[in-house]
Amino acid sequence: MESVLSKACTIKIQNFEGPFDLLFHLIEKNQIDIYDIPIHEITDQYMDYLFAMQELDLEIASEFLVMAATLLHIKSRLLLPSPKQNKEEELDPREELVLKLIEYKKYKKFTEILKIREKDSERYFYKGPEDIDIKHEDEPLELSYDELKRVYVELIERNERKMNKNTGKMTQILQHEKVSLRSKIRDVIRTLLKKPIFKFSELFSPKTRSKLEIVTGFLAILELAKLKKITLIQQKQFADITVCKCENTDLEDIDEENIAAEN
Amino acid sequence: MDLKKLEGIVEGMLFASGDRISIEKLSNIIGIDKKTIKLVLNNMIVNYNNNPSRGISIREINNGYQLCSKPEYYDYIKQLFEPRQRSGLSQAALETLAIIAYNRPITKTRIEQIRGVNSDSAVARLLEKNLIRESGRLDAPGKPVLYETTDEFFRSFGFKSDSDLPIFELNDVQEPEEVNQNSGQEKQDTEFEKQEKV
Amino acid sequence: MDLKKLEGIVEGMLFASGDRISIEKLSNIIGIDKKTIKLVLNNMIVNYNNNPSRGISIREINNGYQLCSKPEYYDYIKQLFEPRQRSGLSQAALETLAIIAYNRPITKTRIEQIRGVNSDSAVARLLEKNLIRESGRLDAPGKPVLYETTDEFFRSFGFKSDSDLPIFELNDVQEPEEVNQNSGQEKQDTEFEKQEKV
Repeated sequence: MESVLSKACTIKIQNFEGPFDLLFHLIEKNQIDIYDIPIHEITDQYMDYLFAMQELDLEIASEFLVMAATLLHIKSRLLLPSPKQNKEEELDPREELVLKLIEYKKYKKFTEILKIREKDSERYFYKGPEDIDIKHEDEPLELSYDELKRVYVELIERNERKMNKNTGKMTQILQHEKVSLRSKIRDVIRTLLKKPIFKFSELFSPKTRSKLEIVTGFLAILELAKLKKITLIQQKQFADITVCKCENTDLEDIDEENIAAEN
Repeated sequence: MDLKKLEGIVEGMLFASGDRISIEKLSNIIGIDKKTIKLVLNNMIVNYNNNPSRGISIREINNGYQLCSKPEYYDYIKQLFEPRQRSGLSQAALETLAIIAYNRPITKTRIEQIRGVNSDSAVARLLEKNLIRESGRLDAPGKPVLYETTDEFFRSFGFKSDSDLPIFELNDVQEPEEVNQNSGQEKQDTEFEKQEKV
Repeated sequence: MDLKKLEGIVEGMLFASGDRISIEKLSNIIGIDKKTIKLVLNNMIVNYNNNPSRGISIREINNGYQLCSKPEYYDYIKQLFEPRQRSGLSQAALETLAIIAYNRPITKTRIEQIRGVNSDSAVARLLEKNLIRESGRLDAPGKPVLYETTDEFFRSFGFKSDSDLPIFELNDVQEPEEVNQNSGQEKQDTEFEKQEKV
């Protein structure tokens, strides 16, 4: 193939929307009856286009290659003699392709109409909404006292039903488990009095403490940090937290204050 | 130029612009002297105003002209801009409101404990509807916001004055069972204690 | 209600809205049955179009109505604006739009089957231009998004309604043989079935 010709072809290839578009072009150019496509010639021409693209190092979209394979497959099926005896019942291997092309042609026609209509519509101007100061009057919401009360009673009842017969025991267990923030603050201060710097995990280890105690312990150091009694250092996310006593701060008075409050 | 067509051009330009157009600009674009443009516009203003089948009129603004809808038809026009029909409160919002009414002031965390589900959007909706408001912060770690009901809340029951307001007390609500009542009460006390102490 | 006043109200509403208003909305707000509204609008459309002193006209868009400037006066009106940007829809985008207009709601996969190429960027461009929108998801594995055309589509291409779209049927293309036609129908059915099932 001559390079001049291949260039001419390639320029066109870039304008094709896809393999159907290209096939369509070939069909129209050769004035072929769409229902009786000479697959042999069309396939050859289609392949020529692809080769031309390849020669110019253009990237060939995979869809074009899939179509090439389809065409070659149809071509080979038409060449091979059919094993079936009744040729009447046999489907034409081109049929699926033809149907797709016909459907594509329909939209292609409509696309041309859209182009024209779009141009016509350019002559119409619209405007935005008028800038009117509309006062929105809030409709008063009507609530019913009985309705509100009913909702609340249902909610309370629903919560009660969730508790089983062992509610009493459970409450005891829970109370037993109850951890006060104050007692944890006291734990932290006691430790600091002995050791001005310690690691959070030394005092609140998952091995010795319950989850609730660890969480409360964490709240305790946050609270003390907020009161500027301690400094917290964490090197990176999820690393152990180092708790340091702030200088010039009296831990004793907190302790007393807290204990006094509790008693 | 035909005066009728001139009116049409002016109307089309004023419409498309959606804004005020100065006489100069109209005159320049159409290629007709300002005096004629002014005459045409004054004629249009009279015609628009006298014709009930016209829903728009022309206003003279600072030596320019602008189209606007006729104020006579405001009652119809405003309905175009009204937001969709106000919807009532969702079940979630109603539940949350009930909890706040019976437990005010209360934190969102406590509301969520009672409802058993996240109540962010319900609280946001009630705030937006002005049925609840923030009433300060609990003196506890994180200083959580406390919520209480508003005057609007009471008004929405149709009560006119404060003295008409119903009393929301816990005793209003019958507890279903003796046992549960105890544990419920206990539970509440410890919760209350914790809130106060922490 | 006086028909003249009715025309005025409709014009005022259409002007203030600046957008398409459906017949339902006009009927609800004005409190007049849809049939009368439609008669009034058709009458207005004829009057506007026949009167050179009117610079605006009414377009039917997707079973609603919208005011627009008369295209006859385009040459004057365009001078109010900076040169208009061409819509810049590529062939790919137009093809995709054509397919969606005839098959909405439709999935991207189906569009790509028809076009034979990937249509991601075409769909994205149409969404950006507000010519199509997502209209839900197909009840099928992967819950693929469905697309449909918008009012802006009708406006931009001047279609009054669905029935205004030109009709292209498979039979538009001359069928040479009886056999092909039958199998064609069959094929279409299975294709449709596939879409529904997948």
